[in-house]
Amino acid sequence: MEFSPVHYIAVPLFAAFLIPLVGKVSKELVKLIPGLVLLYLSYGSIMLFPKGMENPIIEIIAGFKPPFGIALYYGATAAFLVTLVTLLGFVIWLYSYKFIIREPIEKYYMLFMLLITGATGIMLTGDIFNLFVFLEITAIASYSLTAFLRDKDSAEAAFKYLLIGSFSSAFFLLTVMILYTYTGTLNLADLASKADMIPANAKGFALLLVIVGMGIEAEIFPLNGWAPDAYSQAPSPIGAVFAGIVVKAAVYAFIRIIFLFFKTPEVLHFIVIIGLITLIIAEMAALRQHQIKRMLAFSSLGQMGLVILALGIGTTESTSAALFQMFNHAVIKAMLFFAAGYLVFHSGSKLIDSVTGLGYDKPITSFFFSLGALAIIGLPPFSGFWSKLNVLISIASEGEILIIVLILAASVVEAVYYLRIIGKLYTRKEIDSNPRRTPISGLLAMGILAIVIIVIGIYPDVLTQWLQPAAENLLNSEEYIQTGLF
Amino acid sequence: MVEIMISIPVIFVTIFVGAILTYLIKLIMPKVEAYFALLVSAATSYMAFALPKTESIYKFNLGSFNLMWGNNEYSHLFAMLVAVLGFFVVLYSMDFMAGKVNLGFYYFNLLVSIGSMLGIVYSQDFLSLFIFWEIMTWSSFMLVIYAQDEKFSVGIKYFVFSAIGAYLLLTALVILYTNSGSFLLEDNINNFIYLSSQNQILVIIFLIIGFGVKAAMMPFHVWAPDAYKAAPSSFTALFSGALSKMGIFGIGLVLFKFAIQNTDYFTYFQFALAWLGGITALLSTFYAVFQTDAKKLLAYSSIGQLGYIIVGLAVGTPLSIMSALLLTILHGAFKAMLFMSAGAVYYRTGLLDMNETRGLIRKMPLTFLTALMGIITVAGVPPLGGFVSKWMLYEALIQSNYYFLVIIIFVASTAAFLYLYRFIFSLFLGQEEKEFENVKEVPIKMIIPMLLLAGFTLAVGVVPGFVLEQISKAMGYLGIQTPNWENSVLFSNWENSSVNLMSVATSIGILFVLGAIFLTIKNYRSTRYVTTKDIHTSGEVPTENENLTFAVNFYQPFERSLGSVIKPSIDRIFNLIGKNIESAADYLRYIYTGNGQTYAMYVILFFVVLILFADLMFGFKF
Amino acid sequence: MLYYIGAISLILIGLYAVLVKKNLLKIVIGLAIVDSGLNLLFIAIGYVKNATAPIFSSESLTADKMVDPVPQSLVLTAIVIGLAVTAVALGLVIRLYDHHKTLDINKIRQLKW
Amino acid sequence: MDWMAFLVSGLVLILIISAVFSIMQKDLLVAVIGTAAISVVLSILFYLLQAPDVALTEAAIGAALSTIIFLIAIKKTDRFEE
Amino acid sequence: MRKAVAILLLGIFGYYFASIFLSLPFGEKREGVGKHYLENTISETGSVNTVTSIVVSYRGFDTLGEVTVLFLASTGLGAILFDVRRKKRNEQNASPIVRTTSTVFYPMIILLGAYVFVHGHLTPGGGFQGGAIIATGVLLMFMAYRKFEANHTLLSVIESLAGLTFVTVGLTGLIYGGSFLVNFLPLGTPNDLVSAGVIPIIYIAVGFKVGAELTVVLDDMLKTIR
Repeated sequence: MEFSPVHYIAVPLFAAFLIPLVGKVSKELVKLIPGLVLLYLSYGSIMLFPKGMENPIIEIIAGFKPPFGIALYYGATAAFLVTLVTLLGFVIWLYSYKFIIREPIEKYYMLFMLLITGATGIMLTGDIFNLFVFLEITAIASYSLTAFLRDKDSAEAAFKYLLIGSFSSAFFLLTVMILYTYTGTLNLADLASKADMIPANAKGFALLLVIVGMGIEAEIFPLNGWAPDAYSQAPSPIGAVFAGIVVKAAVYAFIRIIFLFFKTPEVLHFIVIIGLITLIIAEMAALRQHQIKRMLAFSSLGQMGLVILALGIGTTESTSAALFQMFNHAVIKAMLFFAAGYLVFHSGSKLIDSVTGLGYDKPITSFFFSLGALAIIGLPPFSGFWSKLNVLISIASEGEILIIVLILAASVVEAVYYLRIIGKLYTRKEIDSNPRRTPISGLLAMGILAIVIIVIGIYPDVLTQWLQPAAENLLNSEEYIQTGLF
Repeated sequence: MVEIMISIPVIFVTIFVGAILTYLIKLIMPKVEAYFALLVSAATSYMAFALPKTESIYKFNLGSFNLMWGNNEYSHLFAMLVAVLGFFVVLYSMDFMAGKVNLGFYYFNLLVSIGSMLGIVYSQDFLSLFIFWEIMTWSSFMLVIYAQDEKFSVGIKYFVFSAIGAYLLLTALVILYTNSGSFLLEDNINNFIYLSSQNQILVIIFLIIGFGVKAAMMPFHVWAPDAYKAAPSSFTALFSGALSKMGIFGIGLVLFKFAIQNTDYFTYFQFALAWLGGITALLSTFYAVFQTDAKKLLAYSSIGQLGYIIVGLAVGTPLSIMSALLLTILHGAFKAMLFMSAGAVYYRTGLLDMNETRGLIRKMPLTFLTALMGIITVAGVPPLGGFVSKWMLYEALIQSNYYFLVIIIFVASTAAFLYLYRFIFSLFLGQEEKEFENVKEVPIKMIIPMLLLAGFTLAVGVVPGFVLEQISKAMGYLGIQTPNWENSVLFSNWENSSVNLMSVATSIGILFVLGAIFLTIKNYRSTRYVTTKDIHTSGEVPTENENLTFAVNFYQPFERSLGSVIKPSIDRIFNLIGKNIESAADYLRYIYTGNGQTYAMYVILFFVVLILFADLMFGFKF
Repeated sequence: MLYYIGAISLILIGLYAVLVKKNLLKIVIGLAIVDSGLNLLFIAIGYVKNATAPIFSSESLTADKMVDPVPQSLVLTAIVIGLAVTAVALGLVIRLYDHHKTLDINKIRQLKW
Repeated sequence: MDWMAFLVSGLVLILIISAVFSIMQKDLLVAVIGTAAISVVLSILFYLLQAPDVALTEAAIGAALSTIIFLIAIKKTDRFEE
Repeated sequence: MRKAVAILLLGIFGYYFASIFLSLPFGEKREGVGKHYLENTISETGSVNTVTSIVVSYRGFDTLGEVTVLFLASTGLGAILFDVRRKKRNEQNASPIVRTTSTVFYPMIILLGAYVFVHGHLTPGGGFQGGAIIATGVLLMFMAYRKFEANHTLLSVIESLAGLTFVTVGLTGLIYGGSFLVNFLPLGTPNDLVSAGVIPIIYIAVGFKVGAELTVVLDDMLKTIR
């Protein structure tokens, strides 16, 4: 059986259904299965990736040609993101291996796996209602995982997430309704080719519904109230999944829909502005956080604002820069969540102040955190620098100097709160040496990410060669329609 | 064979890989890492010296950008400074840092910062310059926070200013890139005129501020005193001596490669920058006078000297530039000496507060000698190098009709005596104290760099030619015609006469020596050695170890008269801005009320606003 | 037309409950009502006058006299998803009550700012 | 107006009334009964709209199961809204 | 205050919302993929119930997702309520009337549910409806007998096996039919019980799965404290 895109969804689902059965036999096996699945998918990704980069692969489900059946669209952008997701998913699994020690472990791994499946499905699917279903899978898995820990705050965060997430799904369902009503189809490519059939006011309304509905998942400014709570209360590996995988999928779906149906200068301007506002407000809010993971959450919102901004510029350069930024954010923020997870675990408190002096007691974890912090601010020679530079150049070539200045002002704020933590980490303070150690699997996960950050930081061409086709694929709606419909 | 070996990539590999290895060696074999670091820095310094100045160009592509590294005369001048100081600082650190914790971290960052400074000067394109610039920033930041305990704002302040500077730099670079489509210096220089006039000005201002932050130019100097104080003294020597010079390097480049092309505004830039430099020099001198901490005092002094350099560059006549570059090199040497001697005192006594230290002259004579030569250089007294550069600067200023600036500079450099005297007095002179009885001279590995640097300043004073030669070549790269000079003779344009610096120096020097002899003879008679019981203290008999020479409130009258003018300082303004931003952030945070229902309301509110906007502005027709 | 009015009213009433009611269960009820409204709206859109259900239970029925089956199948999915979300929401409500001993959403805001 | 339209308008009226009732009612138990009524009415409406599949689903899931889990939730928490 | 703002916002929202949908002609035939489904359902899938053929065949992938959503709900609820539950119910049994009625109706309801999902491709109804009906039946027993315990192991095995069946059918289709979830069995005669290829298999699996999952959901919630 040759590897095809549907494996991304079928195999993890199979494994997820299998886990309860296996759980009756051995708990250790339960822990291993997700790793094996993700390893298989990573292997498959690497096999499939070059093909997807060249030509989009359309996989038909159930043997009915689109627009009648559902098809998966594995284009260059999806290839890029899905590969990122599976590889990152594997690293996150590695980290979870020793981190999640709380029962019900098998439920954790089922939910984790379904969460990744849902996110992958969002990226792959070529059908708008199927997209809705995958959004729901992702959302419900997220709610459950947010409330996974014992404390009351996690339940609160999950409820807020659910409340706002329900708005998102309701709005998105309404969008599907409007689009279906006027075009009579659900396939994205077919829809895009028939977009002119929709009357202007219905189309405008649908656009607003998409902006709000998907904007909730993509965490744009006034809609992201749930995000800091969910990120900070979920277990650390899940925080990494949210920042690295779920929001990427949401932003991809958001931008794909916007580019397919509503790509007009006004809309793009609006996206730039909303991205900028998100960036600035999130960074400002992060400045005064007292909890380390909550701060990371706000920083994540800011980074996604930057991504959305760059996507809104709408040129090939800016789009590839945005994809680069997505990649970096996924890797770096995952690393920060990993390191923060153990910092919180070692210090026994979520507060930033409590990490004081941990740099000497837990040097390796602190080192990884510092590395991540320097990378996410965009300091060379780490990977974050290149994406930020590319974003800035792409904005400058549009002549928007003011936006650059604002982005960089936000970056200064970002630098302040990250370096405040580094400063605290390496401040001398008498603390009792803590017998807890970061386990090997956690260090291995962080080490892999650190190597990625440094290698790409020193030699970005490893990655940049793939960005160009991915960006073109995202921008080129014509090609999407043609290939999507055969 | 050796010629092939020595190329810029090899230098970088040596130092950066060496830095990582040092860190690893520390983990495996403690105590060896210092020797290894010394070896790495020695190799690097040697290669930097031996690097051919023109042919060694290395081109490559990275992330779809063309980059280029290369050496030229201008780079070479700064590379020398970095290489020499870097080596000395590592040597000095071996004993100074011995026994401290986390030495792997220290040497790693030290070597990385040396490497990145070399990277900055060897960069022939803005991108790698910026990359090395940022590496330098974070590695030095790591060293600033290395020694701090429970005091956080120091490092943050340094980094915030660096970040502001760096991001202004980045903005400028990005604008330049979109204009020329390349990051190469050469392309950007050639294409600069195609930039719109408004953007030209923007770019120049951004670049100058960006570089100026590192050079502690007013009003962006406020990070410097704290950061210099917080860093270990060994690193402060490099920090003040070489790292801040990177800003000068950049400003020189910007002024004479870019700004000069904008003929309409160049004079304004010059004028503004010259005044900025002058004010920097004057104010920081006053601040320095009020410091009680030796390192802070030196930090302000450093800012002041950088002010002179900026003035020199800004005035832009060949003579002034030459003086500026000479001062750059000299300042690197003497400020490193001074910080090292302050560090030496700290090494032995654990004190840097000038109210507490005194009378170390007999205990630490060589350190005293270094410090003395350092302050003589700062003050610009012959026969040491400071005199030469000051002389040139005055002459250049007068020639360019900056009379008022001359007065300011003169006042500043006179006032410099005040704090320098205080520095040397409170550390080394005065009554010996019991608590310092066991203080010894510092180990040889710390003395050697100090004395070598002192020797260098002397050499510059006597035969400035060997430095001026390299400087004039560097000026050639900047496209500036060099003034006439011979080994120790400077041909002045001033009424076409030539000034033999040697003779001037000798005459002033003789004057000083005579004066000193006179004073000694005069005081010899009136000097009498007294016991402690001999002093009239209102009838009380002082105990033996009571201190009778006071360095507390050294310049109180002065402070009283000027303090009120200077106290509402720039520092406070920045603090105010920072506070306001933080409190704004605090208010902004309240958007996230924590009530899920409110968030739901935001969603609907946002939707309604959008819908109204869409209807009223566009009528749903996008 | 009446169906549309009914559906839109349900959606608005549900949203009102979500936005204004303090009780967590009321909010969940509101969400359920919104879902119901959406489902009704979608089915109503798919309706064709004088057509039959899309089941070929006898030979006399023809394809051109049937209502659109697509909204029905989508709504089928949506109802099930709605149930799943409601179940998770109620689970969370039970847990919140267990922790806070209250259902007032204004009192459950530990995470803020 | 034929009887069909009359029936539909009556049902829609019931729908709206029970929705308003269920969100206004302080006793959550009664409110849930209100939502069950909504589901039942919806189910009838679906049937009238020629969607027997959906009607069956709504009846089984909306009217029965969903109501039951609401009831369980109420039993586990507070019955009355403060 | 909040009320006024909410009413204002919802008023504006409702105005635009209504203006979009009320302008939509009601009961009008629209072009679209629905027509294709109606015309080809029997020839392509063998199911006379077009809704079923769409749900299971044309858009079978959605249904897989839907099943996953329910699976997630039961799993998620288990995770969310993991600490809250733990207490055995120790209340009294219901009245004898309820008990007797429940005992009588329980097998009938289960049977009804099974009928509904087995005939999913012929009549209205299918796996979801049938599963829900089964869960309702089990609930009846929960209410009647306080000691009635759902066998969790059995339920989760059913859940898993049913899910695995669904995915395995899909993967078999991928191997033999060239695409995931393809209908690789003969379609048979329309309106026969054994017809429509894999649709009954999938719907039976879905029925079992949904029944088991909803029972787990109910059980999880019932077992919590109080």
